[in-house]
Amino acid sequence: MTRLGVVSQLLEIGLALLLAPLLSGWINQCRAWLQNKSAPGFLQPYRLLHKLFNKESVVAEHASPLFRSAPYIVFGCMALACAIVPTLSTDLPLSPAADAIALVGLFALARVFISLAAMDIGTSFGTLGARREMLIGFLAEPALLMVLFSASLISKSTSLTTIVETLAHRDMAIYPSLAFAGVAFTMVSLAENARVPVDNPATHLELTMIHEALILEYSGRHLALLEWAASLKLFAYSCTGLALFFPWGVAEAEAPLALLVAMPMLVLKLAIGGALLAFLETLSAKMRIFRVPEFLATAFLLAVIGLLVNILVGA
Amino acid sequence: METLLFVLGIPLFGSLVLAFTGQRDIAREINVAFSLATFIATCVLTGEVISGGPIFAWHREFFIDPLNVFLVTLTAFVGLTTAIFSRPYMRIERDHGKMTPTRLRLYHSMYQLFSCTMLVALTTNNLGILWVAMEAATLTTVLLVSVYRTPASLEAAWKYFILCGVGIAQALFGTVLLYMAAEKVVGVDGGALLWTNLAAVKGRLDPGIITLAFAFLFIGYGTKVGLVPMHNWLPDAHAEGPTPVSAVLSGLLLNVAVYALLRCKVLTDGALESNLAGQLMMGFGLLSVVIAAFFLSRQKDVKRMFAYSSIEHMGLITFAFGMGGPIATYAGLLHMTVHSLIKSAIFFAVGHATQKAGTQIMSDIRGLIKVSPTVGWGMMLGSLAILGMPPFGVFASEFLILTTAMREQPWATPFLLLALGVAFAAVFSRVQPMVFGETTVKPLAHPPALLPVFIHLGLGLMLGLYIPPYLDAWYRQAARLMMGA
Amino acid sequence: MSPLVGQTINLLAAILLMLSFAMISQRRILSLIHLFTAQGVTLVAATLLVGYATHQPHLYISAGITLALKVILIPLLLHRVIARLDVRWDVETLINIPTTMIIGIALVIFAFNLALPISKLSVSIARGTLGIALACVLLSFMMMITRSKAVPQVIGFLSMENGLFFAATSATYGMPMVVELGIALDVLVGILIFGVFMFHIREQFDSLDIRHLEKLKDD
Amino acid sequence: MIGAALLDAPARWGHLDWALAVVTAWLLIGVAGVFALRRLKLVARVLFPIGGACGLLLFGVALSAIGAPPEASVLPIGLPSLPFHFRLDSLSAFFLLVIGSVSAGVSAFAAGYFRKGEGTPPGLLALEYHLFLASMVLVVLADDAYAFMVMWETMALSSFFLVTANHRIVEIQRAGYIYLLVAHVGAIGILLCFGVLQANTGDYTFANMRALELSPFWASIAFLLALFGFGAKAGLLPLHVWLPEAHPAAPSPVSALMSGVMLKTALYGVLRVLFDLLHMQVWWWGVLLLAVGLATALFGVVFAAAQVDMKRLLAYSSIENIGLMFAGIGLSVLFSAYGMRPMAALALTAVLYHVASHAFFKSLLFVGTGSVLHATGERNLGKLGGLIRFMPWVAWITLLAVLASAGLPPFGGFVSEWLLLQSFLFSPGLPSSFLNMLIPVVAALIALIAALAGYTMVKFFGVIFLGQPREDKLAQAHDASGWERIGMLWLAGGCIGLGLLPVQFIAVIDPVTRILVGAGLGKTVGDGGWLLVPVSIERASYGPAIFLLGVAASFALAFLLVRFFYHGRLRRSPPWDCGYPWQNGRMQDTAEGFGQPIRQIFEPFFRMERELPSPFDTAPHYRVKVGDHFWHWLYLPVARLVKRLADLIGLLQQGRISVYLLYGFLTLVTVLMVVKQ
Repeated sequence: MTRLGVVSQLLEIGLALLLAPLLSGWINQCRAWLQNKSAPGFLQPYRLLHKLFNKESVVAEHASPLFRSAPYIVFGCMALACAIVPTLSTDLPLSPAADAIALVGLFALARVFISLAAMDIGTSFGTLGARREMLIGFLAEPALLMVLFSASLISKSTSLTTIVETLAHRDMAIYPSLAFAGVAFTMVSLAENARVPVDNPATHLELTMIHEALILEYSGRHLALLEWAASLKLFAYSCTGLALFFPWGVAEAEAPLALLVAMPMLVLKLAIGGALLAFLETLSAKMRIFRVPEFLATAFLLAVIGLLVNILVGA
Repeated sequence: METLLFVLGIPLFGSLVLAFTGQRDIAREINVAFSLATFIATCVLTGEVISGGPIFAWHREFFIDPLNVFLVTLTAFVGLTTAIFSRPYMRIERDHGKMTPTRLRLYHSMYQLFSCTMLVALTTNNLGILWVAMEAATLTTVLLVSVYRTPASLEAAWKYFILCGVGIAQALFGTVLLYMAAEKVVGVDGGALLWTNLAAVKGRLDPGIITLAFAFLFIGYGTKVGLVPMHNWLPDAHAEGPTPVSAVLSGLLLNVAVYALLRCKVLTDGALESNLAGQLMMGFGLLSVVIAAFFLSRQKDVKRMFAYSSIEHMGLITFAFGMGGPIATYAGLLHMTVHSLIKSAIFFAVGHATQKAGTQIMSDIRGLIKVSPTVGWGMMLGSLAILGMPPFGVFASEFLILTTAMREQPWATPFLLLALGVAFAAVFSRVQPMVFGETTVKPLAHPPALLPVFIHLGLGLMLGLYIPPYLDAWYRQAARLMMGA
Repeated sequence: MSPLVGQTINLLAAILLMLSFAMISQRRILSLIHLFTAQGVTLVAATLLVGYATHQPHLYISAGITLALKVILIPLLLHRVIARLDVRWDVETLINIPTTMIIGIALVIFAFNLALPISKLSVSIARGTLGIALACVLLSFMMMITRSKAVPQVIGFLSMENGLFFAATSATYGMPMVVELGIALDVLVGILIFGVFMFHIREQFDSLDIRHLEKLKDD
Repeated sequence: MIGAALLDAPARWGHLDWALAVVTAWLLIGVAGVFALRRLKLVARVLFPIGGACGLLLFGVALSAIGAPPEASVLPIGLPSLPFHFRLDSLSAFFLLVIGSVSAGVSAFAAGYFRKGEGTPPGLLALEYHLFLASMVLVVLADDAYAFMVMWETMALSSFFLVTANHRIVEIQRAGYIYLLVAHVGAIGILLCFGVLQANTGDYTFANMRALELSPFWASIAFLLALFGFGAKAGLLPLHVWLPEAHPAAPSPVSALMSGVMLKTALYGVLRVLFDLLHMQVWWWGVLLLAVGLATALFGVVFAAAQVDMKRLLAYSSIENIGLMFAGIGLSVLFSAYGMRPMAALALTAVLYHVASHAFFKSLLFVGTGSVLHATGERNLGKLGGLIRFMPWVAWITLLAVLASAGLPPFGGFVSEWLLLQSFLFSPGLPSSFLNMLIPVVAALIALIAALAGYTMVKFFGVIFLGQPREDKLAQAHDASGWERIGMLWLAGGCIGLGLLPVQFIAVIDPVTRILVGAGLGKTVGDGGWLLVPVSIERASYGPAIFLLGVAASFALAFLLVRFFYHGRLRRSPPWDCGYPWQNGRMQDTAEGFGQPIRQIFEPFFRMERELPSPFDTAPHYRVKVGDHFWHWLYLPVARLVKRLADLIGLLQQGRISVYLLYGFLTLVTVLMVVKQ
């Protein structure tokens, strides 16, 4: 663990915490543009967080400590996730602590806690949301895992840094497996981050909402942490996607200057990714909740096919 | 020789005494006393054999060798415990008015006579006398089975009489043929029916005659063993007679029949180079196991059910002896011992259970463990033991039989697996509700005699975990004897 | 000794076989008992003849036993029983007579070719008759199967005993004395018990038709 | 003199002697229980804690024995030519470790659990309970077929009596009956397996079986018999039916032991036979194990998700975990069949790790349900809820088990899944391309199963402990008693320890994999210090401690910073719920509702009977009954077949004496004809 490593680690996590709300802001911005609406501006998420932190948080009488600690746990998980995904550099001291599988586990941990917290109040919407969230989860997790596997089969490793390094250093070959994996990953991340067509972050229509139903009872700082965590999750997913499919420009060990290159690269890639996401969301419409399993099953199958293709053609 | 005289004489004398005093209250104690005396005599006899080796008596007409000595002891022992059990049992029967003084007299006297005939059958060296004793045993038990004089008991006794009589007649024909074969070798007045002489010359007996003879002997004594399809007398006789009689029928008579079969098998194996006897025994044994298992699954009467389980176990024993080989034979002998102990214990428990419930229909007997835990546990443990649950001895023998069969006769193992599974399902599904659950049975006037039950179960348990060296030595010698060494 | 003796024995054996057939075909209980007695007489004669021809004194004794049991005592008993229970009527068989006869003939052939190879090995002068003895046993077995009344069944059982006795005589000059006595005792006790049972059955089912004895079944 | 000898005897005792001493102690406790038949206080407060202490002792012994060379001893009981042989090698030691540690916790819990009026008198329960423990230990120690079988069946029998402790209830009787029947049939299978293994030598010691070389045919027969026999005990498809019946029927500590420990003895048997006695592997064995294991796991988890009875739910989840373990064994067999020992060791390590962690979290879950059952008298999830407020101890401790069983980092369950998935990722490299194609599908299935387990566990915990009480009486629910808490804390400690110290634990179980497949992770695993490194740091690594640290640190930082920059003000109010005013407990999602998506997606798995309300119902109600296809497609038809056969055979005995005579006659003629040739 080099000093540079520590630096890049801190840099990365700090960057994530800062940029994450900006990313969601940017996506909303783009979507607004695409839909000919007037946009609230990039910084809207920061304002929102600030407002929420200032407000006092109102908690149901019979809420258990679980309810109150959940936001912090979820936030912690997401922060850690951002810390272990190599976005700027592959020389991360924390990264060996959790490989691809552990990353999925991390997301699962967050999901379980938020769902439990939602059930804790015992309102009809909370439990409804928890059920839907877990439903999405148990289909999305394996798909995500399969995506990561096809990458790790190429790089003969599940450690994210190794994956990124190998993928970054490969010559420009066509990886059919990665194509499948890419599509699957996109679908999964749409579902996981509560985006259209699976969920609509911009609505509170009871019958369709998933993520919003989970955090319905939260307010004040708890809600702020959860929102922040959500954007962190989006950020982590995008970074993972970039790391898997467009790993160029990520700095390696003993290359201090590369960091300086890596940051703008990252911002650029995120901007493009965000725009694309907004584009997708604009094109597609939200689907019925009962169709979601089919959507995710498709993603799952694509990922598995990618894995098979990988083993079949060795790429 | 004197000891042997006592062994055979005491029960004979006992039957005479009880023929006159059998209706008195004291008769139950007299019965026990005579059985006890017989048992003591057999113990002494056993001691002599252990110390002094095989004994011959009365112009070699009678003899004790390792094969029959432990059966003699077992017979006397179970005879004793059954006598103890029948004390309160018969008392209650009399109170219920099922036993009149005359019947009690008949019962007690025949009980002693029956044990006498079995001891004769076991100790005789003369195959002719063996046949006579077997027939006599049949006659006495016919009277015992019919002692209630109910239509059902009469019918059972009649069937028992006719079927076993005819069967035994075949055995006599076989004996004649055996005699004929032996006479050529041994000579007319050379005691050509003495088993020892035959065993000495068995290699020179004519295979043709012996084959035929064994066929008849097998059918004859096989009927008495209760091998399918000659078994039909057995469930009726067990179900309709008094429970002590069912106990001795299952526990002793069947063993004696198996013993007769074994004696003949030894000669046959010696005379033929083919394994004809073994194959016949394996075939019929397996058939009995399977058929009996399926019969078990459709019983309603508790004593009938355990009668079928006796058929099943006799089949298993026959199969084991048919396989031959040191381990299987050893296992067969062990199984004979344990089966007669456990099965009689079960019948003791069943006897009290039926007396409490006032019926033999299993669906009317519930929750024994509530009314009298001892009867309940006795029945539960006994059934589990007879179903081959360790650490009871039945499991030990089944372990040896099955593991041997797996490599010696693999074709048979699927049938055994099926049969044992079906039998377990059948018996346990009926025993569990009888023992557990809410109760329907009422307490009795007289305390039941459960000492025999738990003595037997204890012995069965012991044989599963520890076989005393001398018993082990007997088994080994007997096995060696049976493999013609 | 003269071949005459051997031939006579064979003749007696043939008569025995004929009697068995007659029993199978016989409908009336009374004549069944007569036939059974005749069988006994033939048996006695055969035993005496063999005994005389081979100078085996103990065969005389067994002949005496047979005479006492099978010719005098048992027939008397049977007569008294049927008199007391008055069951002189005809016996309907379960299978009709001609069929029975045909099966019987098949049995005889079967018995003969079973016995032929081994009877050569016998030392007895009556060796040829072993097959006939076996045939008698099987025939009486069949008779027991085909009769539906108690008394004929008992008679069938007893004639089976006759067959066995004859087998013993013809194959091996009879069993040792002890055994003979034992068997005789068994037969005696047996027939007594039969007698007792008849009355019990009669009083329980007021008929000797063993088709009443079909309650105990596995339903 | 003798006293002195006795005194310093323990000093010279080996591990095996100590283990046997513990067994003896348990048996003595049981006997004592018989004498204190109805004195609940004595039994509960004295006997059970002592039994727990013995469990701890066993734990210690096993811990030190696991690395030690094998010890053997012969007891003077058993068959004359075959006295009981006992042997303590690393494999046995590992399972002793599990038995000892779990039983310690469960016994402590049981001390507070058993109350009056549970059918069987407490003293008898104590006897059966400790007999059960002792027989499990001896199963693991047995070194000859006879001792093994005797102990195996004793285990089944004692657990049967424990299951039917409350035999007044007919369902419990039925459950016990099915359990014992399946156990017995399985035992006969194992018996026959040993029959094959001893190969007519008449020598039933495992030593002899090890020495023998079987032909592939007989080896395969033995393998199939073992799979059948042990599968029946483990609850593999389609022999699983007894499990969801027996576990709810039993008193909770007993279910905890059965699920946490007894099922593992079946696993022990498979390992013993496959890797020790039959020292040969054939690749299709591995495939078969994989297939059966995964089918079982998927079936189990899907059914678990659909259950509404909390103990049935846990029982099905046990089926799932057993399935995963068998899949792992299959993979290990596959690897070692192709001589890839390190990979085999990796898969096997995953299995053993899962054995340990499942033992802890599943028994913890079961005792947790026990406390709930005692506090509320309800097993039906539909009548529970909100208990976290009335029984916080139970709730929070159970939460740990729930997270572990959901396979979430940084808990024990995750480590084993992680290792398993790692071994799958290494599988490309198998010579057969068909197998290589198979592996990713299998990996995907395992991922799916793990995720579904998470779903199930959220349902379990959320419906029981969270939300509002669905019944009024729940407000009177009392928390766990002292002894119960001690037991639960011990088990929870196990879950956490296994989660945070994988490196150390794998180093401990390294000898086991060495004796089984001749390789272990021991050397590489410690490379990364606190990092778990199965092969090399580049390939994969996992550091639960750091992981936890990371989460905890950001948790704390967030907490503090929010307090520092802003405020910690909090206001309590009624729940908002989109402004819907009339909230009550009945409006929450029910267990059925939570299972609904699963029932919908995996419809063909279930045999569902629905009762939908018609519009005209005055009191409309909805009922759904989830049935098991195997019951209707396999067991009932077999039962019917047996019945039909029995009826046919019954015709043989129709009472006519002439017909009986005819049987004899025909038999005679046939036999004569046969012998004539």
